[in-house]
Amino acid sequence: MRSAMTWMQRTALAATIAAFGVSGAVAADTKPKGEPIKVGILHSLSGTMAISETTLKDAMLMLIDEQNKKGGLLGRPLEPVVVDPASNWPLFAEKARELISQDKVAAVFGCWTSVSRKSVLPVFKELDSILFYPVQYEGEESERNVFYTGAAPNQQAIPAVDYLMNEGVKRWVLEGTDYVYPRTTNKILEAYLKSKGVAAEDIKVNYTPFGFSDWQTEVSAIKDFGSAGKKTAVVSTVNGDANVPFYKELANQGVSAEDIPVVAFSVGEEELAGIDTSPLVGHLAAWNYFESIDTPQNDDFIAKWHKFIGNDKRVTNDPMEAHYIGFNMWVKAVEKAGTTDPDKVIDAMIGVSVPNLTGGYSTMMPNHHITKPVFIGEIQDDGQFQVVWQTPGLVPGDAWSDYLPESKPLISDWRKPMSCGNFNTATGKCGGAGAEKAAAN
Amino acid sequence: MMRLVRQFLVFLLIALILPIGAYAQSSDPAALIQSFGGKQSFDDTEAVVKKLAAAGDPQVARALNALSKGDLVYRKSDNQVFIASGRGTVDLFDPLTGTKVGEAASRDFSKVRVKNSIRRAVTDALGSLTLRSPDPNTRMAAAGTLFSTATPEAMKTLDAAIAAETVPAIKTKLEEARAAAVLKSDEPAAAKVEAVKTLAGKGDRETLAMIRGVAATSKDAQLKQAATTAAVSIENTIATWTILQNVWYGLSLGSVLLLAAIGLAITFGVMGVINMAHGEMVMLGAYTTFVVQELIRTHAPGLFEVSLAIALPLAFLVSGAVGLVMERCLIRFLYGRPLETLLATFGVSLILQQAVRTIFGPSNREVGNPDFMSGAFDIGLMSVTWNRLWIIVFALVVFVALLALLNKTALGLQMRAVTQNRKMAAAMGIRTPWVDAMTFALGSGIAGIAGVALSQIDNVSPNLGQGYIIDSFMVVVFGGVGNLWGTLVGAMSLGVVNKFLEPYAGAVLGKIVVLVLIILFIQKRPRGLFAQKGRFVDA
Amino acid sequence: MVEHDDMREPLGQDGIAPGASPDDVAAGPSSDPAKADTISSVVSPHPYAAEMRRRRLAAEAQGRARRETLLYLDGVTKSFDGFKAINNLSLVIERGEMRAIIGPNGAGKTTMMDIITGKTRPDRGAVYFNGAVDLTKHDEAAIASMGIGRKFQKPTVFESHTVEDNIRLSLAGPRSVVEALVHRKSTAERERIAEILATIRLTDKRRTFAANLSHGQKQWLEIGMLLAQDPELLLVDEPVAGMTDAETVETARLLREIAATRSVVVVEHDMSFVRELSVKVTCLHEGSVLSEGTLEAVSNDPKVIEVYLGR
Amino acid sequence: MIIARFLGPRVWILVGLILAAAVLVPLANLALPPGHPLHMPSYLVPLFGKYVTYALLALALDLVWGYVGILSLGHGAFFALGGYAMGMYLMRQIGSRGVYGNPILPDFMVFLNWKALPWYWSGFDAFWFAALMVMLVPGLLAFVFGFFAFRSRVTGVYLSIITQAMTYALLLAFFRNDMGFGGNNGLTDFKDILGFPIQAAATRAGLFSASCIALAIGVLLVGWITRSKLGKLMIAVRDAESRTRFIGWRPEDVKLFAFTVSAVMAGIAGALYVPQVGIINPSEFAPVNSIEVVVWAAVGGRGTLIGPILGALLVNYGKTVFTAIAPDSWLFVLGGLFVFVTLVLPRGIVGTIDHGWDAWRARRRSAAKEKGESGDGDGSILPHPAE
Repeated sequence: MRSAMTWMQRTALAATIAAFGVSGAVAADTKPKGEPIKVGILHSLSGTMAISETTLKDAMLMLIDEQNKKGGLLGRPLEPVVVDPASNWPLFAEKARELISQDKVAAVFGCWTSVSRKSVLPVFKELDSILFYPVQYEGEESERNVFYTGAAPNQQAIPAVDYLMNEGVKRWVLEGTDYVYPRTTNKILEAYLKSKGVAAEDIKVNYTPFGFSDWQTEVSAIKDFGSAGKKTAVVSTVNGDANVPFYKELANQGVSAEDIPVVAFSVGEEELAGIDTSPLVGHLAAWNYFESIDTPQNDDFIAKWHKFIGNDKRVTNDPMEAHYIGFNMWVKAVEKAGTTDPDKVIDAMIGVSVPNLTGGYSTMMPNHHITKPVFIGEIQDDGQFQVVWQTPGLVPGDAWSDYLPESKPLISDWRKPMSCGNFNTATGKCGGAGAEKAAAN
Repeated sequence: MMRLVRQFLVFLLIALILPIGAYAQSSDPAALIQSFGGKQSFDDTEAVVKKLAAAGDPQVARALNALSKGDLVYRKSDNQVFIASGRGTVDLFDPLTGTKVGEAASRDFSKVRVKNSIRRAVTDALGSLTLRSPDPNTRMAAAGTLFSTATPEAMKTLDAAIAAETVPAIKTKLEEARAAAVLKSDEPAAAKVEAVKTLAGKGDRETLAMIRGVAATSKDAQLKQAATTAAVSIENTIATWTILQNVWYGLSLGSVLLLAAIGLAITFGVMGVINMAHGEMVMLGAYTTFVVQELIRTHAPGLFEVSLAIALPLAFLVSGAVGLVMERCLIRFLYGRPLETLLATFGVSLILQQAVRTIFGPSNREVGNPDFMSGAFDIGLMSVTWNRLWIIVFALVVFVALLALLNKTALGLQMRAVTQNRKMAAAMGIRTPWVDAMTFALGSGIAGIAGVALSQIDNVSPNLGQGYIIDSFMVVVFGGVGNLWGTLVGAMSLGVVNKFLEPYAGAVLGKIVVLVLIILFIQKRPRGLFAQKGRFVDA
Repeated sequence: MVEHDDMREPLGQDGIAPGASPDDVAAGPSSDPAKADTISSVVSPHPYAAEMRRRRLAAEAQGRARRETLLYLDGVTKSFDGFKAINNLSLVIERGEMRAIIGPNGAGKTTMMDIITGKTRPDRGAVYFNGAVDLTKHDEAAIASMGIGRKFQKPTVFESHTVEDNIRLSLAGPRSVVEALVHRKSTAERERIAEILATIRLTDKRRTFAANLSHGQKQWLEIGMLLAQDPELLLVDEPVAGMTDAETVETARLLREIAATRSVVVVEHDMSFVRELSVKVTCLHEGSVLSEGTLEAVSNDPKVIEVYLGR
Repeated sequence: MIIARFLGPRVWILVGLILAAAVLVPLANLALPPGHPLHMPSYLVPLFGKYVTYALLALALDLVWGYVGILSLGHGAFFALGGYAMGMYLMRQIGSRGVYGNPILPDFMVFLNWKALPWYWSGFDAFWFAALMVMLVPGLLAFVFGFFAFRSRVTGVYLSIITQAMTYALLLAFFRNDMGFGGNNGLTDFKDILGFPIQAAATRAGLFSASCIALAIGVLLVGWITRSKLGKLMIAVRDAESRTRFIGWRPEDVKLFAFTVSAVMAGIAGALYVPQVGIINPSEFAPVNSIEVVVWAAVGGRGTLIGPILGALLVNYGKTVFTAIAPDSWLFVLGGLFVFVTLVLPRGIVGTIDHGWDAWRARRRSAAKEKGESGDGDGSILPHPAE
């Protein structure tokens, strides 16, 4: 009896109704009939992370729009439900709960920072829903309810270091923002470099706070470190906002890519849009996608994006491609399972293979990470990247790094009968959280 | 004596052989340049560069430069190589002679792709090729490059160049490069001691690494001694310059803090309004700069160099106008209730942020540095970047102008009168509401000006202001509310302390220490560094 | 005075040890430091010893003198940013005395009050209460608890509280936070409050919020709050500023009533009010005492006339 | 009962309402079947639980701001410290169920190669110890900070700014991974509390009830304090600090007491908040969060017991709704609300209603009076008391 709703339910549902109204406008011109399938979009539209995440919200709206034009999914229209977690981590959890419990979305595409993902994880596990996480991250995680479409460290950091070693770099500055992604990546890189015979005194690790803007001391320290007569490179895991002042200071202090190249894992087309890149030509970034990559799929994607957003100066970037891959994988898995029921879709996801934008196919692996090519690009003066190197084949994402002692024995396989995100090959047991799930199945 | 003779003989021999060798290897430079054409791997391109360098013809410098800058293109149809400039329709130049050979559509051409290692090869090649260039600056740059790349084989070339060089500064550089080459060679120890002595005068970190290497590996006692002594003296020099460098960085950070805080010193310090939207005033100034540059880019590209000068008054007006509206519509109802002003202005700051996000989008906007704000120059071992220098100068100019405005103009007099005794000022016929509005607009306008400067070193995004608001309050409170000099001294001392802590404690811990110091300092002097004194001051 | 010459008091205690030994109380209030000076300089040949001795004797003499006083200020100096608000001020208030202090603006009246009540520390000089307590060593709360009440120039009462609560908070008693938390109203307290309300003529306003009182009533409430503290000394700063003539008369009566049981220092501009009080008057000028005596004597003092009327 | 006499009927109604919620919400969630019209959906329970802990935080702030006049812009720090203490307990409860299966070390320490648990983590495996720390750590910080600040007579905006500096410094400190609190990611992935699985509906309901009870106790405590003589003294300190000094009180003691009690309350709120939202990380220290708490209290009406609670509930509920229905423009609404409240309702919602009610009563009374007698004595000379 819906007529007898309590005030509480009614007020809580007010949000749904309004969200329905907002998204109804988007879905208005769709042909498919039937009750819409709701897709949650959980990206910050305000606060510090809005700078990166808003684009992803728009990209998702475009993908859903495209899918509806193609006839929707299972003959039903898709309906996006957009919420704003406002760069506030507990709010991410609250909004995730709202999307799943109240809006009954079939899957959620969202999060950017590691902490936002960590914050929503328990919610997705508890309510047994699906999250597609599109950003490169530190690894060391494999959850049944999460699909990681961004790069794991072995799909970004290690190939980048390999490339630089080939270029003759002997001395390394690992410069990062002080949070988990840089910390873990640098731990992995340190172990990797040492395994390749780099001496401890040739590695310098330094961390700065979030949003750091006065880079004079750090850049000058990099210059000093680089003047020891050996070829030096900087591996930057500096986060979002701090990058612009970092690069501006590099340019001003005359650190050129020829002398000390900087390879970044968090700087893409979107971040460079805020900088005059002519002094930065030659600095590097490692990604699984660049806007400049010349393939028909990519051209098509860029054209659609420009049309959708109504501005042909807006760039595309790697996390957008990750959402593109993730969304298409989900669509395919739902079609394969014939339902949006999360449990069935989760099982159907493994092995699904969809074209990526760089001319190949990406496959969802049993550890819920995907296979991707890795590209090293050099910054050009037009704010784009020119690919200077790429991995010969696809690199499968590795949830558990082989270069950290504790995670070395762990593997992840969500197929039955193992169904475990952290199977310990040393003890032969599924450790920790996975145990409960495995027992439940 | 023997050494000299032997050196001479070797020199003679090489002087004879070198040209022959060079000619023996060389093919026609024009043909070599043409081999850049067509799709080829980076390694192929690099090999061509090496060949061109070996050919030793200074004429190829033009083509190499163009290659490094990405201006070297080849025609897709026949792989012929040109230097191109312009977009859309490009002008084509002969890569060897530089004469214009025609125009064409850019889509018919492909860039010769380069990467860092190729650029480096080009730089190295240009180093030896341009050592005899008629342009002193080019020679200077070449000598600089040779210092780090010089091999023992380059010594002869350097000797020749030294002999021919007339400019003393370049000559010194060349001699240093030669000394570096000597240290790498198997010259006798005595020659190396000389080289170490030459290098001791240069005294930078690169030299230090080189000399330390000699000190560590040399078996000759005398050389070891000389190298050790030189290393110590260089270390001392570096230590002194490091201190100076830190002071400079500190002043530079201080000037940024000063710029961010000085508007607040008016609105908060003089008027007592806790303006949480202050950071957003700074942000508006930065966005004004962006809009100005954007208009200039599309309508009058020639004005780019003066874009900041145009943006300054506009930023002042924009932020000032927003401040005026805020004061008239909001703050004037809240005088005497500072904590409620805090809430209301916090609300305004949210609105302004979201407004900017809605209008300009959430991502960073590009604000370019004009040429005079780009690059750096060296004083001794200290590298001074132009943008930081100009920002320090600018911050001081703003400070002095504001001081003059407060102390020398009628408006300043009225402002001080109103803040000291509102009733009395009103009784004297001063229109206090007008003065309030003007004061607030002034403070906001100055924040806008600060935004123009900060757009040169920081992100231009809706979050720009948030990053500065807390620091600004710290500066004003630390310096002493209501005292501009306090703000100046507060900003500069916080900057310097921060920068001295940073190398030891790291950026994060350094900042924490500074905050704790401020807290402790306020316990000691509850009214800040430059407290207003007198018996009328009461809590 | 000479009979005390042989007392070997350590020099370091000079000027500090007020009333250290009870047998000193014998000394009379007539001690004159100047006289001690003359005598001691005759007795002692060595200049340094003489100086020390002179100082010691002077200090002792002062100690004895001060012991009889309620409030004792000697050579007090305080400057703000170079401006001497108080300059070598010396002032003595006897027990049970009521004193009016007059002086033009900037004469240092308020700063003097600040120093007595511990708000401001003097740069130099001695301030003693009850002859024994060095006030410069205590803060406002301690001084208030000792029995010095102060009324501000601008009436300062707790506007969000009722008249009754204003008095209740001021009642003499323990001043600890815990006591206040577990405090329970008692009959004695209620009676005492009623008594004070009667004295300050606010009985029928006891439940009115202080914010709703008239200016004059606030002045009285503030005086009532001082009375509730049961002080030995009341410092009253311009109690009748802004009052009507009738209120002024009433206030004068109130103050005289209070002065019957305790000492009162009134700082005032209003000469008619001072006349109404008819007590000894001290005129301050530029931070020190210009003239002292009856109002008659003071107002006829040529120095005072010059200060007030200008040259 | 002493308390009963002190507290007015309004406080009891408030406490009754809170306790009713503590019983009814879990009942509506657990006892009623999902189809029932009065059923409370599970996802709303932790959401409302979160609001209740915010309400307790706002009440704690109100004790110092509304009653003593200390505007603390750092109360989020006490909240977060309490939360971290609870988070540390919850982390230890994970035991070997972490992803690496390490029985002692939390996951973030394992993959950052920590070899042993830092000393300051010891003891947190026991609930009583964690519960003690929840109160002790914020209380001690507030006591030490307040002791120096109030003794030095740091007041007004200076105090506000240094409390902000305090929380900002803690924010930066907790961001540091070297601190051993999980850096930016903080503490998360909790499994159970006191042996109950943290995600179970019953545990959620229990936590909600616990939050309500804590809030009710908070209301009683604040009610008791503010209606005692000490409470009157607090208001006296707020309105005329120097006057209290000159009648012999030490305002610094009063402030220190209120500040410390308030910090402990904030710590408890934080401790209840963490298991309900499932994460604690340094962003809770962000100065903006502390400012938001001030906003709740201001919107509801400071200096009242109901105001901050109402404010916290309303603003947060509004935030929940608007971030969903107007994700692109809810900041306009929120910002506009702050401006509106300060301009139009400077006393907050409750304060405005109270004020209006008082004014209405006063008008009625004076109207009644005018009918009876010719005038009241305001401003005129009082009759001379008989001698």
